[in-house]
Amino acid sequence: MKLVIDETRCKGCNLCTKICPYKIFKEGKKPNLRGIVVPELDRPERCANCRLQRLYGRTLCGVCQLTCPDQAIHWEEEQPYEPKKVAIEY
Amino acid sequence: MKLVIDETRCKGCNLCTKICPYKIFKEGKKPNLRGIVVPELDRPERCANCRLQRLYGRTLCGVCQLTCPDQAIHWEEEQPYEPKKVAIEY
Amino acid sequence: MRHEIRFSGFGGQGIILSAVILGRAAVMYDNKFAVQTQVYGPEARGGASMSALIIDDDPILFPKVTNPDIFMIMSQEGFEKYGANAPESAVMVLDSSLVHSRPKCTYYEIPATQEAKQTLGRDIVANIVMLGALITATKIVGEPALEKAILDSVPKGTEALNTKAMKKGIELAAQSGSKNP
Amino acid sequence: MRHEIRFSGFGGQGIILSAVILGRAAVMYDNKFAVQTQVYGPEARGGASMSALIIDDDPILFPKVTNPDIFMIMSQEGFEKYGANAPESAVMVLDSSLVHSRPKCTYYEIPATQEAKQTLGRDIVANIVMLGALITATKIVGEPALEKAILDSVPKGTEALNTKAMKKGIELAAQSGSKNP
Amino acid sequence: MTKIEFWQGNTACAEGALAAGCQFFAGYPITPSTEVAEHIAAKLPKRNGVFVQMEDEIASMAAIIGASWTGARAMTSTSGPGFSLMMENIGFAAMTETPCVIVNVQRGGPSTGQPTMAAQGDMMQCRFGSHGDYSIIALAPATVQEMYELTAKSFNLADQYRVPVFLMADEIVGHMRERITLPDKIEQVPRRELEKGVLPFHPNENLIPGFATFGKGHGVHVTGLTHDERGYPCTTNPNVHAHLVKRLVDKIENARTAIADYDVINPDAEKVFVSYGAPVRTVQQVLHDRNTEDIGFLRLRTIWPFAEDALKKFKNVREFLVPELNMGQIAREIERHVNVPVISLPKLGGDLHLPEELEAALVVNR
Amino acid sequence: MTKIEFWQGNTACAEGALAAGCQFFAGYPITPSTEVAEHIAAKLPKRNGVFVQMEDEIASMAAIIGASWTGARAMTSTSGPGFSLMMENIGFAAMTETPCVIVNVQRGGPSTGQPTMAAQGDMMQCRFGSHGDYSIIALAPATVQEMYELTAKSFNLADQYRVPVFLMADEIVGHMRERITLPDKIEQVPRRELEKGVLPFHPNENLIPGFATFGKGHGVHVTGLTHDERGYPCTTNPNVHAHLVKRLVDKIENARTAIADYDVINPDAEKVFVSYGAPVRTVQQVLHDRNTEDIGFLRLRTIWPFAEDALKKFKNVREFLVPELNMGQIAREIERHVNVPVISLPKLGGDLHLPEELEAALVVNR
Amino acid sequence: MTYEDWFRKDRLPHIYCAGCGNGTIINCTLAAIDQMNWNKDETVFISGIGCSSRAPGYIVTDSLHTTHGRALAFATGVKLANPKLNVVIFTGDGDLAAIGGNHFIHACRRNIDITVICMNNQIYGMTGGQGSPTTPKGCFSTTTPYGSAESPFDLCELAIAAGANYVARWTSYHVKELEKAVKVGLETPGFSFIEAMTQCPTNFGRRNKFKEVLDQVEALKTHALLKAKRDRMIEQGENIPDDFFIIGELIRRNRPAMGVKT
Amino acid sequence: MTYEDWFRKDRLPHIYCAGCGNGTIINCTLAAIDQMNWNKDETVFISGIGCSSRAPGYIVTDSLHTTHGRALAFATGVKLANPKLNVVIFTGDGDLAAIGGNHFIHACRRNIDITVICMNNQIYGMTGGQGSPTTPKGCFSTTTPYGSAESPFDLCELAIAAGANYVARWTSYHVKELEKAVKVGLETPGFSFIEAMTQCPTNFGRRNKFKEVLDQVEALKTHALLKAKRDRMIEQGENIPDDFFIIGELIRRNRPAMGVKT
Ligand SMILES: Cc1ncc(C[n+]2csc(CCOP(=O)(O)OP(=O)(O)O)c2C)c(N)n1
Ligand SMILES: Cc1ncc(C[n+]2csc(CCOP(=O)(O)OP(=O)(O)O)c2C)c(N)n1
Ligand code: SF4
Ligand code: SF4
Ligand code: SF4
Ligand code: SF4
Repeated sequence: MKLVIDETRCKGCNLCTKICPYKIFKEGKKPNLRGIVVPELDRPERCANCRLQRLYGRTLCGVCQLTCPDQAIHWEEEQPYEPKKVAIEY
Repeated sequence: MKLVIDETRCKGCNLCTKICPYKIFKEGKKPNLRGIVVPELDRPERCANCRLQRLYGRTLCGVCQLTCPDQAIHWEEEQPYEPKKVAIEY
Repeated sequence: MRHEIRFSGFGGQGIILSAVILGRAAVMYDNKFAVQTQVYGPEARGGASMSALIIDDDPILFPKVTNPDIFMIMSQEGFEKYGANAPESAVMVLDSSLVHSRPKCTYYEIPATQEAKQTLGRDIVANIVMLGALITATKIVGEPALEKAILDSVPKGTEALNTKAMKKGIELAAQSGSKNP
Repeated sequence: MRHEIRFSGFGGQGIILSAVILGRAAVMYDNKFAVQTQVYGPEARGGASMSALIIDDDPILFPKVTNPDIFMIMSQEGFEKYGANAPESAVMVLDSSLVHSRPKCTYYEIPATQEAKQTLGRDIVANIVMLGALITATKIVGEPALEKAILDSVPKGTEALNTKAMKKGIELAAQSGSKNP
Repeated sequence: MTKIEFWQGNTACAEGALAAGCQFFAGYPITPSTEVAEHIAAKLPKRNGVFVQMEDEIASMAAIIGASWTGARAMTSTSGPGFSLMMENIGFAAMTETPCVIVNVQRGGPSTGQPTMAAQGDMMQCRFGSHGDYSIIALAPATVQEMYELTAKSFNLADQYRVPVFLMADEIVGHMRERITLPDKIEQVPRRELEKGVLPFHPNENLIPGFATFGKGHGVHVTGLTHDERGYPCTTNPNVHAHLVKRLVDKIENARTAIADYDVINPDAEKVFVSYGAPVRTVQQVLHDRNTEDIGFLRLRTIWPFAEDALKKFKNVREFLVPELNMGQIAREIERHVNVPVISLPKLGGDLHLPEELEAALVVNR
Repeated sequence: MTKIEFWQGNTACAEGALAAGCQFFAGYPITPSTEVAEHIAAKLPKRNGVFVQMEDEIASMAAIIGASWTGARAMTSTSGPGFSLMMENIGFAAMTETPCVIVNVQRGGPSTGQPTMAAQGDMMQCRFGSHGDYSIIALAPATVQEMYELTAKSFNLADQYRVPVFLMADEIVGHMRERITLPDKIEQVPRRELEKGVLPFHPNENLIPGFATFGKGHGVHVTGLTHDERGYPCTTNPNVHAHLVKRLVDKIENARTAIADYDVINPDAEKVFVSYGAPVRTVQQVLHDRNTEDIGFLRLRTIWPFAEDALKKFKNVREFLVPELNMGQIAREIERHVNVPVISLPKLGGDLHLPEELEAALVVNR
Repeated sequence: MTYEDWFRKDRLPHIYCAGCGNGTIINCTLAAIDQMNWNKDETVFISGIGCSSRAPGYIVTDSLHTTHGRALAFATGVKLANPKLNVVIFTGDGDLAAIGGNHFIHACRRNIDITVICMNNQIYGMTGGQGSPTTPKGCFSTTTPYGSAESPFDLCELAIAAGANYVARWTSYHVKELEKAVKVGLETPGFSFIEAMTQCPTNFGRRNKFKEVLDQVEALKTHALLKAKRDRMIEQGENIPDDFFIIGELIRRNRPAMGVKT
Repeated sequence: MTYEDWFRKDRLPHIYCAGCGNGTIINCTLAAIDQMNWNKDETVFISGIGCSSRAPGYIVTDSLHTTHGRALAFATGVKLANPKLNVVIFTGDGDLAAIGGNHFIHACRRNIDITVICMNNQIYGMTGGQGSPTTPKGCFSTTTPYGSAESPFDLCELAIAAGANYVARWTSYHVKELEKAVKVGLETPGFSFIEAMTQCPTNFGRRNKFKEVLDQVEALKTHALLKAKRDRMIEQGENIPDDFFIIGELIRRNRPAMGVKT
């Protein structure tokens, strides 16, 4: 699973940067073509859902996705599938 | 003070017959010209207000007057004024 | 022939129902045409209630009663408001137990309320007594038609009482006969 | 002479305020006539915002801008939606820090947002920089009139900053001069 | 086998609705229309339909629109004050092309006015009472028989044209009881369901889109905002708006002739009455009493769209006389279409014009 | 000393109200009228007036009527959907002869339609939108200057005629900013207070009763029911009703000429534009650009009562051209009064007619 | 002076049916008002539409008989425009809680300084007996011919939740208590709501097995449960029958109010 | 299937401002609905007018975007005419509680089997920031330029007093809790009301000292007081600050309901 921000939807509100428990979203720096500063992902492999969705067969955490008011965050399948090896940070 | 029913207003609902604590109002028997059966007064001298209004300088009891939905009950001055001599019935 | 009938009395006497029953009798059982109208409104509360009925052999065009030729009057106030001006050519059936005045036209004195209370035990059927008298006095609908219409309209269980009331009215009208002023 | 001016950019840049200030300058301090209009509605959210201004020496009859001859453009989307079709005879002042395209008409490249942020420390005054440039490029209102209108319209305490921004715009326009496609 | 009844107009209205397959009624009591609701409240539950008394007339109008989108034939009934409250949602029904039937048993206005007396004072309101441009259909019954028939017809028109249809009765017709002959069966012309693959607001050649019933998988978005053929809001494009509103008006106005329901009597006359609702009865009486063919009569059952062609059937007309229980509302409309004098014969206060009054108007030389 | 400002139309409206002594404003936000309320919300409290945002438009209309009976000059502002909701209480104001001012900044309808785009689709509604027969006064501003002046004038008319007065603006005039010259002072023509001993609904020779302000000892009963001159309900007497309603209508319609406010330009022309509100500006442009006297122009500021006499000033007219931001609502009214063709030039969708479009209409030969 | 002086005597008798409780409630209200030493010229009665709403027409002061359900919105205009006026509203359950429900809760929320007397007869009287939002479940009316299936409002609960400063409920039987409650309502700054349960013999009683007026008054009396007693019953885990209603002062508080005379 | 499948993707991005919480609340609602195994063809979203009320337009099912304040009246028609349909309403504080207040309390009273999600941003967003009946005292808006002087409604209290079966309040910060509350609401027969406090950076935040979206979300979080905690505080006589609001499930009961699927 791979965390992605859909640049055609994101409006740069930065809510994701606040609510992700792993602090994966960082404020972006440069406006894109639509004039929007999309957040950047900081080591998205740490995301619980990326790592464990396959394992549990359901969406885990998902707070960023639920919170993103613009339906800009989701996960894509990765081929080939590789269980992530990053330890959870406390 | 004299208790009177204004026949031009009374609609014969008989509420007064129910609520007077002294049971002064009795259901009437004959329709008047407007086709209404106005209650009759049974020894109205027993009425607390008739007896005591002058003494206390304010309306006493007055439940029949307040209750009468048709503003048909009131007290008239009597000349000469005579304090009533009927004892309260328990 | 167009007949215009005016009904009046006080609330609770079934003045409107009387008109409806008579209209129903004409339409459903005598194959005539009829239009029934009445006075509505809070102002109609308390005071005299009024209903009107037109019966005709042909379809009725103008639906309002303007020159009634038949009156059924059940209270003094009703008489004063709706019956006092009855033309001489009219016929009036009045409840003599409640109406003190008398009209300038032919009239029938029917002590309907009194009879209803005393003979039939329920003053509520006074209007049915009046209807019986009315058809006797005017032949505006036939007795079988009226009877069926009454039975259609009254509460279950009161059929016998109402039929009796109607018959009583027929009888009273026949007995008393018409009066002229 | 009737001049029609179109302003465009994105929400938050003060596009509408720019038009209002310029109109105010013309009316209140240059004794001209002006009509300002704009695009409203939720559809205006997010996308390009637009405002229009007519300035004339005589009373303005038809109040809508149909053939703008002056453009002030502050975003690429604004350029595409509202500036790309500018006729060759027009004059456009564009924020070169945000608009990548260039029109077919005479234009002035003003790096307003960049200058506002870097030189003046507040990108919010980029539109005032642009206004300064605009009057330099077009002489549509006088500098004193514009300055007064700006001072009427900006929050207390920011007067100096805004005057500086206007002057900066005048300076930038004078420096860069007009370009032709 | 037909059946004779002696019914009140409001009863006939309710029965006409039931005969037409009305499955949903939402209303709020108001004199002189209340008997319609009361009758339906007693009957509809027994036929698996829904009667609901709403908190007000705004909600009643809303509820029948909601019900209509589930595919139900839906109706409300009211009178002046309630009708005024319905105006915003009537506009919504027009904009969203929601079939529904609104009965207005007219009483004396303005305001609370004369609750128990007859009037025809809402004839312009039913056409123009909501904001913006739109068109509707309005019928006016003159007999108890027509209370039944035109109510039933209203449902068919509503479904066919996807438009709110008004039965503009009056207290006289609503409250009087008279003889009525019930037909065996009322023909029901159902709505045309949207075909798969067609956009939900894409009209057919009659300018009417198929109906995307809720629950049938259309996934339709219905909005009172200006919308494109997908049903999506599109509120700043002038063309989309102009196109939509023009279609809403044209689908009704172009069908003027198909919708028109009227009688032309004595078309060669020079003096012609035009009338609808209760005053029809007086005109009929006058014509009957005269027993000649010198007076013409245009008896309207459809009021809106206005049957302007019908006026032209009176080739020799020198004046139109228009008795109405209002200050001359439909007379205004007639004035638009003709070049002869239009004599408004208003009557306010609840009484019907007397035959004598119309006779008198006929002898005036103008 | 006059003062120049560069104001938005809605601001000018609010300032016009304040200048006219408006002491009470109740409203509910709605695009494109909201700025009127917002401006008044900021200003009125500082002048000891009352601004209250009500729960809806029905309540807003109710509140200004209530306030008016305490003697206050009272106003509300709204747009289409809110206007539709006000209809019942507008009828109450008409029936009770309550002075009040209602601003409608018109947007595209029907229904929610185009909230941010201009229209003139409520012109018939403001005349006929409530049930029953009544009359009102409606003005239409074409400039920001007129937003100010006609708002102020509305208060005087409301007080003088005891009637709801409508300022029928449109989104273009409401939202644009333009130069405006403020007069030193706005003349206020106050209501005529009821004299002691006169019945509260007994009219003077102009058919207008004195106003029995609450709190001044008149002990007046005000009701939307049909009432006699004492103000007491009297709902089943046809004469009382007919008399009252006729007076309500006549007091306005008889004053048609006094109320009328219009300009007649080039009265000898054969082709004549009739226009009000924003489209006036296009007509002005066309006339200005042609710079000839061959085209006439009737520029209306008063819409209702309709200034039918003004049409007669064009002696040589062969056709009237009526550009409106609706499907031809006032064109309908003109058709009633003239025997020459009335060419409706409707424009829907929010854009103003372009000068070219009107030019094109002029060259068509009919 | 007595409360009888507040009646517009030329309009009596009023239009109410024989035995209708509305007249009783007007008496109690005027009796309370008469104790307030209010100037008649500075007192305004306002109402909507319904039998109950006809009350202001029988009172000598300025009065405003408005549109159905809107009395409180009109009253808001009157009171805010001239806080010197004492404003009292008569309304019915249909007027207040069906069509007028929104103005009711908003007037409570604003806590505007007026007093509202609701004559709750649990039916639409004026239009001939349709169900109202306070018609008890199972009761008959012309629009609930099979018994009302909807749950009724508790108007006092609603007023409290919406923010009214004073809320009390009595009946047309409890004339003295009602008079007193109205008086406290008049005295309390902010929104005061007094619900008076009352009989409509014509339209409620007749359809719901109350043959005589007296029967319905008796039922009001026997189904009324004093708040204090209710609280005691709850404490003791006793069961309160469904068809009982609570009477007494239900709240009295001091939230910020609008339109208070200064 | 995930809740994303419920979006009408051709209409995204939606018209909401950057940082507007409405999008979050739609996510939570659809996530709850996605767990209900509802057929899309049998689900209808209904709304009135406002930013919040635009939500149904972004969802693939049948949807009805009605007139301002009237969503619940329309919904009553839909649900009673066809109880098989699952009916969910999106509304705003202005839509529901200002103009729509009457339909709100009546839908609660009837306890009609629908679920209402109110996006309470304490302001009129769509029209540019006027005060609403939930604007807290003292807060600024374009129509309360000197700070709101009126007291706000507690919408949940109102819903409870009016008769709703299920009432809960959360915020746009509490996404998981909100999702769960909506789910319980959907499952509960009768009227379910879920109030979601949310940020309107454009019109509320900007005027009330919230410079950034994040500040307003933070404020929602810090002013939200769990019901259980509130109860504890009351028990211990602790003072609950005026500007706090209660979150959690506020009622869940089983009054008779209307329009329940059979
Ligand atoms: C807008 C509107 N709808 C309906 C009516 C009809 N109407 C008059 S009174 C009334 C009900 C009154 O009930 P309630 O308030 O309980 O008063 P009551 O007559 O029982 O005292 C209704 C529905 C109306 N006048 N106006
Ligand atoms: C009858 C009517 N009145 C007013 C409006 C204008 N209007 C549109 S949305 C809105 C307020 C919406 O506020 P809220 O429900 O809180 O939604 P938000 O936009 O804040 O999400 C108003 C007043 C309208 N559309 N219709
Ligand atoms: S929450 Fe969504 S819209 Fe906001 S910045 Fe993050 S990805 Fe973009
Ligand atoms: S209570 Fe009044 S109206 Fe009723 S019977 Fe007694 S006196 Fe008559
Ligand atoms: S109908 Fe009922 S409420 Fe109305 S006056 Fe008669 S008894 Fe009273
Ligand atoms: S105005 Fe407020 S509620 Fe509306 S979309 Fe913007 S942030 Fe959201």
